[in-house]
Amino acid sequence: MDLATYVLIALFAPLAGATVQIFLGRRLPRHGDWLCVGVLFVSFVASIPTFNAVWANPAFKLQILSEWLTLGSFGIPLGLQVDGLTGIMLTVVSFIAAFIHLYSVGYMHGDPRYSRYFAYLNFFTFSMLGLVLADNFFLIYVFWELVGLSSYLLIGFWFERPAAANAGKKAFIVNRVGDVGFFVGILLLWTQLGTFRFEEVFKGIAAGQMAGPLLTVTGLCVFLGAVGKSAQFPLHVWLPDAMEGPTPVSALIHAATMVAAGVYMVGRVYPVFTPDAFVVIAYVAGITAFFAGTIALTQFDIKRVIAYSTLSQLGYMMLGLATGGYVAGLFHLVTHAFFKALMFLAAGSVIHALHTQDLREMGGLRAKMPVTFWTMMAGSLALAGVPPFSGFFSKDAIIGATLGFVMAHPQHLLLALFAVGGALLTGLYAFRLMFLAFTGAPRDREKHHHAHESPPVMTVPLVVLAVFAVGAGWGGWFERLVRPPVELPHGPAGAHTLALALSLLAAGLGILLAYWTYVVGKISAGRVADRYRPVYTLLFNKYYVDELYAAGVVRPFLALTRGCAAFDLGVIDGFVNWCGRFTRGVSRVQGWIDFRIVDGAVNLVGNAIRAWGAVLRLVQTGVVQNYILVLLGGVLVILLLKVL
Amino acid sequence: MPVITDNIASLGYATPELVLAGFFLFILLADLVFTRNRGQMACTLAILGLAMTLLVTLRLYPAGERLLFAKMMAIDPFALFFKIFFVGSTAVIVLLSPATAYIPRTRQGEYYAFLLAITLGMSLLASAADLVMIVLALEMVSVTSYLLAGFMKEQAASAEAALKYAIYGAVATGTMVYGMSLLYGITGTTNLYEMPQAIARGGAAPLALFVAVLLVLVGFGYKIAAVPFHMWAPDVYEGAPTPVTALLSVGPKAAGFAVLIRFFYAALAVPAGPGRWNPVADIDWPLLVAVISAVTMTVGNLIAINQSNLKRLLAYSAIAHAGYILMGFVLLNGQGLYAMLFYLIVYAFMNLGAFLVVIALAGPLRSEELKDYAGLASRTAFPAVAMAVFLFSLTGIPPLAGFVGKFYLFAALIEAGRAWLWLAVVGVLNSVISLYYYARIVKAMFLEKGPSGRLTVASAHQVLIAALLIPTVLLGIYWAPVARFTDYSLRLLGPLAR
Amino acid sequence: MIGLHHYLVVSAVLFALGMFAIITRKNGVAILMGIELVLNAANLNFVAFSRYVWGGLTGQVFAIFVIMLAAAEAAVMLAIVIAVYDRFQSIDVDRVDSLKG
Amino acid sequence: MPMQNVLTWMIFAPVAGAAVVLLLPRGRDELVRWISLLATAVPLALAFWVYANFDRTSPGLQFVEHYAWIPAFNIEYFLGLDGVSAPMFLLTTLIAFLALVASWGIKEGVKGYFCLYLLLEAGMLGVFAALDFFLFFIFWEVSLLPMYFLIGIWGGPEREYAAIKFFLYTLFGSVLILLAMLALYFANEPHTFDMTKLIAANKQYGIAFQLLVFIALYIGFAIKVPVFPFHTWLPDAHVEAPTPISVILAGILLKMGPYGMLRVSWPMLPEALKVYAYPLAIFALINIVYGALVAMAQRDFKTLVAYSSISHMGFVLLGMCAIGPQGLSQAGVNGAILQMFNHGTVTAMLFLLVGVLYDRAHHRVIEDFGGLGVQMPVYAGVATVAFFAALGLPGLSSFISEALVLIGAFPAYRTLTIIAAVGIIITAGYWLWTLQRVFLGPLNPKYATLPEINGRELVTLVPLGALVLFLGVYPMPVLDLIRASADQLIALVGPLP
Repeated sequence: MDLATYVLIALFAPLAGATVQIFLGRRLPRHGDWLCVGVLFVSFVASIPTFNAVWANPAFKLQILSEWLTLGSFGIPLGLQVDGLTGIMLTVVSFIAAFIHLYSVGYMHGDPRYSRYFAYLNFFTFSMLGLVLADNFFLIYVFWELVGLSSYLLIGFWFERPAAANAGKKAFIVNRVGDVGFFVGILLLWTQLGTFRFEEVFKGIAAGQMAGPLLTVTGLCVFLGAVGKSAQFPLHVWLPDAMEGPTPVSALIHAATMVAAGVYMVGRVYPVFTPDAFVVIAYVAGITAFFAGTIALTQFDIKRVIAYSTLSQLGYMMLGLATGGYVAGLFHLVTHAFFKALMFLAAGSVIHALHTQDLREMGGLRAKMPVTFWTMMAGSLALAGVPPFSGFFSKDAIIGATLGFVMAHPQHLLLALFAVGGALLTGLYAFRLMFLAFTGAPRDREKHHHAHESPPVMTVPLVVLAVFAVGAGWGGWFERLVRPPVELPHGPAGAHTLALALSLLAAGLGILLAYWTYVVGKISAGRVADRYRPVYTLLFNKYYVDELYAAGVVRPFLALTRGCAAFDLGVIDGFVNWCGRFTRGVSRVQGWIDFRIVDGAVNLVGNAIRAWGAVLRLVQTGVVQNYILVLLGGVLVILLLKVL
Repeated sequence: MPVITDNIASLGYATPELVLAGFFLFILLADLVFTRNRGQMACTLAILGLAMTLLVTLRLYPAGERLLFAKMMAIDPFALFFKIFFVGSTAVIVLLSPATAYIPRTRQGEYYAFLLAITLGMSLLASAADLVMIVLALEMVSVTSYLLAGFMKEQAASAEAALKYAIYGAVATGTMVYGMSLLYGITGTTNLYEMPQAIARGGAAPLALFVAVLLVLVGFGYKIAAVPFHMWAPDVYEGAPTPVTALLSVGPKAAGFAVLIRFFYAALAVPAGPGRWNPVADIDWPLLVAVISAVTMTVGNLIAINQSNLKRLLAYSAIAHAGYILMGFVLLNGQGLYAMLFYLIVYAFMNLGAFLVVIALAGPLRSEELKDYAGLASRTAFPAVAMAVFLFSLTGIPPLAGFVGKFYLFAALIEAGRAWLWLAVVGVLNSVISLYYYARIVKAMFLEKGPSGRLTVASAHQVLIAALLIPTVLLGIYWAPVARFTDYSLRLLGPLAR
Repeated sequence: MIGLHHYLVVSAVLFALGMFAIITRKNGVAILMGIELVLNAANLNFVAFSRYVWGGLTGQVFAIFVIMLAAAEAAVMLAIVIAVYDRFQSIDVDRVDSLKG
Repeated sequence: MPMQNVLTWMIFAPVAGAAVVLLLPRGRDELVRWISLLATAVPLALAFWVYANFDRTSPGLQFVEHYAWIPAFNIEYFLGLDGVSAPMFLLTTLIAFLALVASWGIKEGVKGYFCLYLLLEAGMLGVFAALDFFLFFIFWEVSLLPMYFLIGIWGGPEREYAAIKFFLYTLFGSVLILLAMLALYFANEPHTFDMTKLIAANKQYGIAFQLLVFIALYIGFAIKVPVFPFHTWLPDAHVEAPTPISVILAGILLKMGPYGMLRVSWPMLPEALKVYAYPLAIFALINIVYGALVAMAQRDFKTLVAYSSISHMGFVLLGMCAIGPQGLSQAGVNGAILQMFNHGTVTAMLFLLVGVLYDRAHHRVIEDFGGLGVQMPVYAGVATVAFFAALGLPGLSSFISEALVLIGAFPAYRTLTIIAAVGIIITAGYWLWTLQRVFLGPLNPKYATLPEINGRELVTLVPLGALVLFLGVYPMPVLDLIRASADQLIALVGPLP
């Protein structure tokens, strides 16, 4: 089998699984979970040859081209491509997804829609793999939307809960907002360059066929798509709500599929963005990185804390990409995928054991769930960026890129503050979570008493992922495979050393603060919160962004729709109804005609016409002499008209 | 056009009138002589008479175009067209009458005799080529109509209808005769075919001529029930026995159109090339008639909307249709005339059909009110379906005959160019308005719930309804033969190549 | 010298009077008389035109036909008036107005 | 069966069925249903043959039948298919068949219903096949009358009002078309109703003439689409009509409007189109956004679907206006025709779904449902497919047509297209909201006993769903039919200034 076949197997195995599962799942033994997990491992295995090929030759490029539809000179291509970046993503996504599937076997055990769940999960993976492999804008958009659909289905998987149903809907619609931007961006590119294919678009831009403000706007449109999918400020609101989905789904969304799509896409179409566009992106990313971190400090839902940490890390990735750290940003995407999947699965393990997500009801779980504790600890260290865990390498590179960028453009100093401040916050909230959940005395004895370590089907994935969370940063393999598609400016020489120092310092400080507060108790979290009550409230309520949307967008919009409906009924439909009523009113004064809508078939024009007819009836008095008068009058009128 | 001055020779070309007159007298006499089954016999005789009339009319076709009786009458395909038309519509009335209860048993002989008499009058009117002949024929139609309208003299409504009809008709006729006297004064002739030259020669004051023409128009307008000469129609239609109403809404109306066309196109227009005319002496009578047409259809339709009595509703609908037909009249070309004649044919089928349903249901339903038609479709399906078809045809919805008729009218207007576009627009808007009241009847029959209990319609009526229904549908799908016949019938003044 | 114009004026006055009678009189028979006036106005015109302008017999013949016709019409109308009287106990035309609208 | 007259067979098979049904004695309801099913199955079967034998490379007319009809007026019996009409013609046979299956539940006046239904099918098929303008108009109107009765007799509580409103509105449109048709007829020498000749002569009409005739035609067709502000008949008609008739109405009848524009207005009056293109695009945009906004505020499930139709039809119009110089018109026009087809399938599904629910719960108030996903999982699954197709999800049919329309329209109307794209968000909003209110959340205990969708209902839905899925993944089987003729149409109209 040649490589293309492997790629196609890797892509379509999950789709096949999903298709079989949706129709036959309930009739299969064990409701088909083995099938779905199996196809994912097939997919993963099939992706290994690709990885090998890329590994052997980093400049490797494979294209599978076809036409989806052709209409004369217009056509939409259907193409897949494999290069270093896709090679990594393909492997990583299928790998992580495979273990999340495996983990789900334990986690979702006994759910009434167990088979449906696996179908969705398969489909989600398929969508993401397709997105990774797409070689043109149109196709990437298609899979982009399919990813959105899968997330909708899975976030709202427990749709009996209104919160879950709402969260699914919210995710889809917020993403749609971004998608429209993406689509408009694609349209602009198509209009200017006449092609959807990445390669040709890049060539065109390199040749200067599209440049200046138009390209900047186009780039920002495209980026808007990533803002939605990768939950950047201000379209980040769906991601925390998405925690309503089953925890493995959260892991999948946060680690390998959904949110990664945006970052991946920005990396994929990197040449589309102008330096001006990157400045905007950098600020959006910086804001996201920092503020999401602040919110994470105040949350008590274990999954929400991790969710906000994801937001923050996504900000880092974007920040890296935007400030010239192309490799750094994407590298963080990969390392983050490992440790975030790990953290979610570990959190899921905790939730599975305690049946609560509230940190305030946890504590002292370290002894009861050692595997979970140690693996999660590995994840947290990676998240905080402590060497030699994987997160350290990627995050350090991002901060380095940012500092380099800031040194070259000192007016953007704020970005550096965001980056370093965010690193400090990361350490703080990551270990706040760890300490609250696993150390100290159990705050809910009842729950603690029933807690136990999860079954192997759940812990094995934890361990596997932990290995990668620890080691994925070693060896510089990523730099070897991924090369920037454009020439990037090199930051000042000192930036990297400075970044190393600053990031280590920030992470250490953050962890230390957490230790003092939650283990030693030197700082009372409650007291701090009281002292800065307004700030705390602001953070606790996530800067009121949701409320702002509700008041500023959703409610006015619903009012608009109601207004339109009323307009439709009242004005357009009622236009001649009004004429009718008017005429009817006149007639009623004369007290002559019963305008009751005798037959119910009153119609717009009808009323008016009826009314006029009724008036004309009055002339028909029944007295023949009047008729003759009309006759003579008619003759006279005609005569007068003739003479005049 | 060849003229036959010799009266005896002329008689050979007036055979339809002779046959009708003969049977008219025969029925009266037979009614006096025989005592048993007089009604049945009179009906049979009337049918026989009409059949013979039809036969002799058809035999006149080879005669081509001639003027008879010293230019008093014209015999041409145009006249023959109308004679066939009148025979046909009267035949429908004769056939439907026996199964109804309108006509008192003892007076059926008179009734059928009068039906033949009115047919005779209409036939003469279609042939009339001289003002004297027009007046006489018109009066024959009118006086017979008065009598038929008041035939159920025991009923107040019928008597009232007759009185109003008579007074209104007499006034209209009087006005017309006065107008004719002026016309005679201006032209010095009473013959239609001599008038154009006389007018051209005379150099009469245009206003005087206009007044004369206008007064004559009163008489014709009354016959076709065009606004503002229409006001007798609703009352008479409502009060008269329904079979008579049916006849009045078709026969005399068509006769009015026949004389209107012949009068204006022979006397007040001069040919300007094949199938085209110009008005003589610059009297702008096309515009006058166009305005009358627009007002007629609009007023008819608007008032019809509020009617609750079916006969009255159909009366107003008939007024509106006169307006439609007049649209073809104003164009001064063969297309317009062609459309008028074609429309008259389909109008006869659908309007007689609609009245026939009303008549057929008047017996079992004991009502001619719209409200009593509620839920009719479930009580007796066939008449209801047929009624719906007739009404939709009257609206002008394809693939029914009424659409083709309207299509020809609008086509003629559009072809004439932008000058008459406004009239076409008025026409189509009126079609839409008319749907409103026609659909009301359909709605009552099909969509509303009414009393239960099946109704039985006389089988004679069922057959007759079917006989009218088939052409109403068929002519909407394939009308080429009728189109050819109509085309041929346009020869009223020498060959009128379209 | 009495000329055409005199006849025409008289005829026009007759016509107007006839119409006036038709419109104002309530009695059906009186209306009938008004109609006779209108017809006779026309007759006068025919005869006058024939005599003063065109010669020949056409006008006179027309007038004779109209007279005959007026007689027939009068006969029928009187019959109808009687029938109406039977039903309405009146020959006032403005009371015969059950059909309207 | 001689195949050179295949179109006639297809159009008149339902008429024959109607005649047979009419002649059956009273009380044989089951027989009536089966005969009607047969009468709609014949065109469907022949449709497969037509589809297989359609020459995809030829832009010209195929399966042509050309006979004199009324020679005096140059009226001909002229049928034929090309890429513009073929998709709708074939879809009509399918939808008519499925809606007939959905009509099985009609219990009252069975004979009349099926008779009218078959006539309606004949009328619709005729509209899409007729190439003589007169014949086209006849069929156009033939499809009107049965609709009036089908809504008026078998409809909901306000049926009489809805029926007459529908009738008056569309008749008003028809008479304008009639006038325009006559104007075109007389503008040619020799006078002709032959559409191919009318199109070939499109250069000879004066601009004033074109502008006037175009408006008359546009209003006539726009009422059928319906285009804002002529749309108010649609919600009433849809809500009151029985389910299968709503399906026909939305699936086929609405498409007659844009089809008429593509068949008549566009190629015959290209100069006028160039003048009006921008305003028309604005109307299309209003349809998209306004329809979506009003749909969002609806409480009645069926009204919501009805307004969504208005919104989706806006895309058809927008694509049709995208006839432009940029070479993208191919995307726009193909997209518009494809959207006609796709909306036909999707909206048919939606109305069938509403009908399924209405048959069980006897109301359609969206808020009153909830949690039906638990109670009726299969139904919910099918509904989800339909909803996502309606909101333009990739992989389902509507996406590709709407995307083509947007791609095609973008170069010509940049701002409008962006706003239209924003409309897609609203569309997603109301569909997901409806999905949530009906299927998600806790199960309303009132409906804990609703039976799952049954086999007959699935028979009507599954073929459509399969089509939606298949064309979403691979639209070429339909685009193949369209594209040659679309190219020709674009060439005929020529570039916009």
